[in-house]
Amino acid sequence: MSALSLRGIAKSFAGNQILNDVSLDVGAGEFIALVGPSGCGKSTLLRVLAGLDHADRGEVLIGGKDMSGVAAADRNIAMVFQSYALYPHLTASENIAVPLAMRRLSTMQRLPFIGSLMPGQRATRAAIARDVREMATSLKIEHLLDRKPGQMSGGQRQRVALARAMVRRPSIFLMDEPLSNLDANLRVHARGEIVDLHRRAGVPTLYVTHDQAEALSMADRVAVMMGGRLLQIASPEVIYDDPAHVEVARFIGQPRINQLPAEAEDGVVAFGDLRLTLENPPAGKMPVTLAIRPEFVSLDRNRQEGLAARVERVEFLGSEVILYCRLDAIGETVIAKVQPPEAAGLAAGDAVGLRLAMGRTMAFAEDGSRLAARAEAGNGLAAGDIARERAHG
Amino acid sequence: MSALSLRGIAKSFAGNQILNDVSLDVGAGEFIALVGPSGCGKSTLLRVLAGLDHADRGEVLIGGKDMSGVAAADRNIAMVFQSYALYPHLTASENIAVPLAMRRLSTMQRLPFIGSLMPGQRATRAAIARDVREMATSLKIEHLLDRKPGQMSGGQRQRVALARAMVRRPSIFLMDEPLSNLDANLRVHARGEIVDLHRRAGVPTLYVTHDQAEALSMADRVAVMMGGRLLQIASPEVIYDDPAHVEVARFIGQPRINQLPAEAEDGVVAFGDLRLTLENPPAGKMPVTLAIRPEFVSLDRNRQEGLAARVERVEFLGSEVILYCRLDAIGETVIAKVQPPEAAGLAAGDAVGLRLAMGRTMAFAEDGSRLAARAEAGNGLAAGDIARERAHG
Amino acid sequence: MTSTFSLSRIIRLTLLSLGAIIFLSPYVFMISAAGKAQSDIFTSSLSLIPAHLTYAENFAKALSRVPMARLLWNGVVVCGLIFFFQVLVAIPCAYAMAKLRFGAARAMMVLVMLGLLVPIHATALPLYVAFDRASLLNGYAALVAPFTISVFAIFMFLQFFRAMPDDLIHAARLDGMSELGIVARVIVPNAWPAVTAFAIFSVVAHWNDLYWPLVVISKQDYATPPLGLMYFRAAEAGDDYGALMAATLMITLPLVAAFLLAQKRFVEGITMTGLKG
Amino acid sequence: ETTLTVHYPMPGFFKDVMDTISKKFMAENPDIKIQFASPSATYEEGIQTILRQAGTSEMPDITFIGLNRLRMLDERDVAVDLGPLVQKDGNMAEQGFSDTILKLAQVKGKQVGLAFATSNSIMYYNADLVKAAGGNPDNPPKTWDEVIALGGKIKALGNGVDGIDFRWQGDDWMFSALLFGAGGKMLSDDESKVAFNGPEGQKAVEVLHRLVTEGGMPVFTKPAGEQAFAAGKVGFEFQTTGALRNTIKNVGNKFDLRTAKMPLIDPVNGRLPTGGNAVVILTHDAAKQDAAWKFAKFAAGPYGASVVVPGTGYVPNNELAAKSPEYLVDFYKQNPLFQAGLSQMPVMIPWYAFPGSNGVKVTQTIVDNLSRIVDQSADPKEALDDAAAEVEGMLPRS
Amino acid sequence: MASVVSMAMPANSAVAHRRSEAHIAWMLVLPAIVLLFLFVLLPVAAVIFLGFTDFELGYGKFRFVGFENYAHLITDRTFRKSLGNTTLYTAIVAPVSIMLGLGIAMLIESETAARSFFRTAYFLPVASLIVAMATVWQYMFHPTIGPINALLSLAGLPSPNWLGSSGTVLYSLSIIGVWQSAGFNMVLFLAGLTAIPRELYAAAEVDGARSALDRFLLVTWPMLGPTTLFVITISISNAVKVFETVKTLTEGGPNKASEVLLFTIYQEGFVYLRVGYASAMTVVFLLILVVLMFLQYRILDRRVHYT
Ligand SMILES: Nc1ncnc2c1ncn2[C@@H]1O[C@H](COP(=O)(O)OP(=O)(O)OP(=O)(O)O)[C@@H](O)[C@H]1O
Ligand SMILES: Nc1ncnc2c1ncn2[C@@H]1O[C@H](COP(=O)(O)OP(=O)(O)OP(=O)(O)O)[C@@H](O)[C@H]1O
Ligand SMILES: [Mg+2]
Ligand SMILES: [Mg+2]
Repeated sequence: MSALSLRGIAKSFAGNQILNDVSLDVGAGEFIALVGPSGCGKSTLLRVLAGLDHADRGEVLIGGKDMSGVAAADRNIAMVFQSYALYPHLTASENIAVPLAMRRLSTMQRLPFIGSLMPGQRATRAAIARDVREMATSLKIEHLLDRKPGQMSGGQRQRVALARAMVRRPSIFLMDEPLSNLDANLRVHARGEIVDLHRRAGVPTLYVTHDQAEALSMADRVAVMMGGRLLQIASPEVIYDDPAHVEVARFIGQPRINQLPAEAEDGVVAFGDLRLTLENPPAGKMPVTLAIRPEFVSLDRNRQEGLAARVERVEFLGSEVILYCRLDAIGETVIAKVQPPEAAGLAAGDAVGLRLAMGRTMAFAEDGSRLAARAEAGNGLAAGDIARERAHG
Repeated sequence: MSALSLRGIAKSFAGNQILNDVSLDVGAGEFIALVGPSGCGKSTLLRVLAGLDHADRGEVLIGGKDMSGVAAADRNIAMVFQSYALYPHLTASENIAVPLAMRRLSTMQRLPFIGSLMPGQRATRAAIARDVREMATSLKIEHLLDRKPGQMSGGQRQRVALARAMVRRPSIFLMDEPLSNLDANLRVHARGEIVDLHRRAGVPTLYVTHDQAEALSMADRVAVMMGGRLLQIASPEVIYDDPAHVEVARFIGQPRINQLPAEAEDGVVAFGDLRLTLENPPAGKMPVTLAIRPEFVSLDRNRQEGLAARVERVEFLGSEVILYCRLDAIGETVIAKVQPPEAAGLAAGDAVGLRLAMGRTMAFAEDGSRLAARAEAGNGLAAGDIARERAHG
Repeated sequence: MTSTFSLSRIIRLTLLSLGAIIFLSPYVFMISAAGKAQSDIFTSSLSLIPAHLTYAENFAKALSRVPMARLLWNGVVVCGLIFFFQVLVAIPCAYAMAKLRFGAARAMMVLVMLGLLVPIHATALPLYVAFDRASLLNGYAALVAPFTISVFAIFMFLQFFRAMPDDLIHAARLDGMSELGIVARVIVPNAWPAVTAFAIFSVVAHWNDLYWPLVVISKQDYATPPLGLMYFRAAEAGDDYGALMAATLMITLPLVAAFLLAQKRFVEGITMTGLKG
Repeated sequence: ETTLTVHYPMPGFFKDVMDTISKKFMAENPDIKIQFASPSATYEEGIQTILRQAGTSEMPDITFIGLNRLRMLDERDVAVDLGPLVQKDGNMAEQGFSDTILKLAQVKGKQVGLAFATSNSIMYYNADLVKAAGGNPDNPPKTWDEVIALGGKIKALGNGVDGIDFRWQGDDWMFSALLFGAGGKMLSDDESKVAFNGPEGQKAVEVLHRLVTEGGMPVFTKPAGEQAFAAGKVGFEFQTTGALRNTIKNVGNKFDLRTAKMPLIDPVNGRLPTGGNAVVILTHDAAKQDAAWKFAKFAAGPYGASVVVPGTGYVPNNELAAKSPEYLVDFYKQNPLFQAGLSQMPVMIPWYAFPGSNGVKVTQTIVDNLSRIVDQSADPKEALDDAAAEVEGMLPRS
Repeated sequence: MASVVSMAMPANSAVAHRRSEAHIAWMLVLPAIVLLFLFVLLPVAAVIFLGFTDFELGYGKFRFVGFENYAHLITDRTFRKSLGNTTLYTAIVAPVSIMLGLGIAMLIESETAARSFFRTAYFLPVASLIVAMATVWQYMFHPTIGPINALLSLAGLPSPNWLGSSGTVLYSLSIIGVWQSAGFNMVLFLAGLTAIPRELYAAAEVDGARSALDRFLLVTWPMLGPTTLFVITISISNAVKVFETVKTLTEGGPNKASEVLLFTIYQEGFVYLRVGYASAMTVVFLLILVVLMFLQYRILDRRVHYT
């Protein structure tokens, strides 16, 4: 039985279909990253799941139980809001303590004055304070505990919001871009904390992010959403290496995957000196899109081999260099990701040769669906596959 | 004359020193990325610069003119707020049009009812609408122009905020994490738009980001801020390859730079089979920190060469794999960034050998400052420098 | 911006001060009259400073003619009870109308608007008869009960709650708060300026209400402060102005003190900086 | 022991009086206890309160009702008919309640109450201004012509001084004073026709008109007139003797305050309406009624009068009070200002109350039309005819 | 486990969800509804009922007269006059006190010094017992010894007979009305102003909103929308309900120049004691107000932005 099931969720705002028949099963202890372009409906989906918004159609099941009619407060869900949604009138520590107080203290004990007279509340409060401090320490905000949201920086607020969600053990974690305002180190650190917590507590988690590194590195499975539909749900490796849809391929991977228009004739695609044979090919001509990730494009600076191209822009990223090259033949831009030394001295306007790793080239049909294809041994292969080879060497 | 100068800016909130003697010169047409850990004072600095907050001490000069006493509205600055700060009652297009209307329409023309009777306002309004639409198109929000902020997703709001700043030609652009809520593709796209605009208009820009790729790829110079101080301001290459301070080295680069405690004796640092000679060394012993970026750590899977270590965690990032390895000898964790094939089949617990590229190993003194050092030819060098060699090969 | 005197600040201060003088001028005469002997009040020449200081006499008269302590105490009890119930009833109602979706919301709105328009003068008679039947006249119950529902409060809170971001409420729901808990812990603290403003209005209105107490109270024991003022009025022959003003001062001062305490709340206005948008 | 709940209006005026009387009464009648209900600010509010409380447990046992509202009370059958009690008592006249005095609180022959505090309208004047204008303060004007002439002179003194203030606002009492003073009547004897627009009425409004046009009377609101007079800015003021004590206090020694009889348009047949109130018994409980009757007689009796008169300015409503040395003789000797009202007692007749459910509204109609005369937006005849026509329509159609 | 299988599901879950929300909402509004019913609706129903009778205070009995009272109303000169006066009074007091309240609130907000003094000064009229203050105003407005006219004549201006003349009395009452309610509105606006995020002002400044007017039009005014709507509604309803000042100062005079609706109703019901007729008047009064308010609400509520 899956810990969380979504069945055919649909929702529209003022006539715009925002969620379109979304179904998803999350296993116990599974960590799912939900990615998709801005405005595709990720936050909306989380809100429906949490019971904060009503779907027009469809069902939400948690632990197998239908949640319709169950109030948000009773679903035992913890959520980090994209907008933080901190209580402006409470300090950081009070903000973080709220979900604990709500669960561990009785209604009487929570009352302002009478509460402090109730038996047991001191001990509980002390325990809560301990947990809050611990959580704050692990997210490095212990020095902010007495500040109100208005006195914190963006990243600090975000961490408080994260702490508020993580401090308790819900039946499901929903996190909506919880780290978007953090710098890289903090983000890696917080990511570690989230993964740790997930390991320890095994709470199923739905994690919205626009950071692919996050999605790919943290998740058991990645769900790619577009225009209100789930396009593919699979392990990070499959999503990256074996996307089922051209949109998925395009969306995942930084820099973006290269797409080249080509044509299949009787199941064979020829592009430059590349050759791909489609399985179950239709007869006759058929337009296809070839796609290859920038790291599988390699450079021949002497332009002896590969596709002739001209460098358009060089982007230095520290550990690597991104080259934007325009193919002389068809005018398409191809991106190559190379090691800094390989690109040393290259400037816009330089002529280069590009080699595509044949085994890494995918073919997609016009409707975006993936076409199973086999790389054929041929001229291009040996030359194009250098990147793979080098890597193995 | 620099377009923007900050001289000794200091500011504290309730006794906490947030900005500490910040001085910075931005040249005409320069693009400066401001990076630093969450809460280090970046947003505060922008606010002071924009005239929205008052520094306790120090001067802001724009175009050589002292700005003290000049109201924010008169500084002709465009700013993207970290919290978006969209006008909730205005549609996206109205939000974007505000700065244009404020400048192109006279006070009379802007008045609610009377304004529409004023001569010339129709033509101006049409021109504004055109500019707004153009801007919206370039940020891919043209379909949202009639929505109010409350009806938009986080990333959509952020783009509207960005459009509002970019739609006019100010004397300075201030952008506070303008892309943090965008997915990778959009972000790259928006980044391109910003860079384009910057090229065309040549407006000096101060760009706060926590995304190093952004900082390194977009900026002419990167300013690294920590604890309210500017630690280093230099070109991206220098910041990455030649950091002046261990904090800078630690902050920049993903995954984080490896730091190893070592000791210099009479100017010579020995670590494993590495050997660094410090220039101008003090006599006697002195603790130093060695630092090397993960991409310059390479792997020997047979554990024949390099430092003996054990894999702790394997992180798959699509185009590369991050390995967290614990050194057998001193228990420190060293991170290596390798190509996926190199790491194929590796799992936590496996024993490996790590080789550090000698020429890429930096030394820092105890107070964090950089120590000039020379890699010495020796045993370690040839073995350790394999990464560089391979790259050049 | 800075604390120096810029031109706009001078204009601002001048405007405010002028306005304040105009608004306060009746009080100047009131305070002056409270210290005047009866024969000094109406004279052909304007003199603010009493020729013979008779504050002591006037205040003594005000205190001796009516049981001032009793009146003030009744005022406190009645206003306190009224405010307590009003808030208790109005806030959850306004919250539901502003933030929850339910069929009757529109109908409620109609009711509220209607309630806003009905003056107590119009319904006093039926209410009086009902209270008489229930033998509730002459008691705190009669003074308090009709005002336990304040449509003004509902309407006012409604406007403020609507401006409260939904995400805040969502967060509270997920944190496990019941709807009442949300009202008490999230809505009210963040609508503090509105609650304070309402508190001021409610207390002021009922402290000064003369009409309804006059209808339901015929025993001194439950008289509220304004009822006390009647003892200085004699329509036929002209009022005893000095004592009237002294008594007015005495029953107004507690309100001013309360306002001075409450208005600090306005200074510490809460802004929605916990959110992004 | 019997406890009586007593309600009274205008506490600013009557509280001390009531306290004194009830104390003395309780001392004399230890078996009766007097307690006071919350008083009402005005006569109107008083009668509202009573009518609202009529029949409920809140209803007081005794109240004090404005003389012109007795009819209203009677029509609603709220008050206890005192006739039988008067009968039983037998010797009312000996106790100072002459027939004339009893009549003041009768409605169509029925004894609704006992007049408690009665007043008539007198002339107050500022001797200093009169002197300044060339008049003789010791020989005040006796006819309206003289008043108007002197008023005009005072007005001519300038410096913001006005000649006359005639209290025409609020109700028809002062108009009655002019009308009755001219020997007129409000309605025909069978109460079916308006009579106030006859020649007497026309004379009355003519006087009012001349007060404004010749006598230097501005358009004052009621309190404004009193205040201006107290401030020494008005020469003559015409209003109830009931305001005398307060006027004395308000004037202090700013100027030389005097009082005199109010001129009558027809010195022979002229009469003056009686203002003030009457004590009315409401309780129907027999035991209480006895006690209440005792209290009513006590309050309206010579002792009551001797308390009311000095404290207010009302004229005694009991013949014993003014004549008996035990009570007020000395007081009048020492306080000549109070004598004007006393000297008019012979011409006092009941204040006329209009019949029917529009009774009170009629008085408002008259006042509204008077105001047109005072602010000169209509000429006197026209206003009077309008008033008459309107009132005609409000009379009950029998 | 992965299933992207789409299934068409019945829409009942959404319905159930909505129902539970409505259930909670009902619980929250229930006390208010009960009390509204008891203390507003029932009495109003009683008033409507009385409007069809000839009930007079003090008479035990009454009889039904159908629409007679209403027929009479149509020809009632006083009622028409007071309708006109009330309209004029409201047309002056509501807008002036709203604008004054807003102006004062904003001036105080942008001022740093003596805030609490100013707030108190402007609020004081709200806190004072109007019956007592009316006597002070009566003196202030006194045509001959009043300080206002003294000042005017010092300045060489004519001295109006404020409360005494039928031409000025309504304006004089309006001045008192404004004086009384500006502070009330100010407090509401102050509360509204605190709820505006400061960030928006920052954005406005950066966007070039140079003058205070620009910032006002761009941020303050729209963000105050809900408050303003509230203040407008309250101001109108309070102005229409003016009573105390008229009762204590002018009694509707001179010659009905200050006759206002509530005073007329009071006069009919409690002074003339004709409760039936007064009730009919009340019903008409309420009907007019209800129609007016809903028109206003319909028009304004659309333009107001929430959140
Ligand atoms: N109003 C305030 N009162 C007190 N402290 C404040 C206030 N505003 C900001 N701070 C503190 O000042 C420091 C700097 O804040 P700032 O917003 O400039 O950080 P930042 O560098 O922009 O961080 P981030 O990347 O998280 O946005 C933070 O530690 C914050 O907590
Ligand atoms: N209240 C609303 N009314 C109308 N449209 C809305 C409303 N709320 C959201 N939308 C639209 O629904 C779509 C989905 O919004 P959602 O917030 O779920 O996007 P998202 O995937 O979270 O995007 P992001 O990554 O930018 O946060 C967007 O196109 C948005 O404009
Ligand atoms: Mg979102
Ligand atoms: Mg920031």
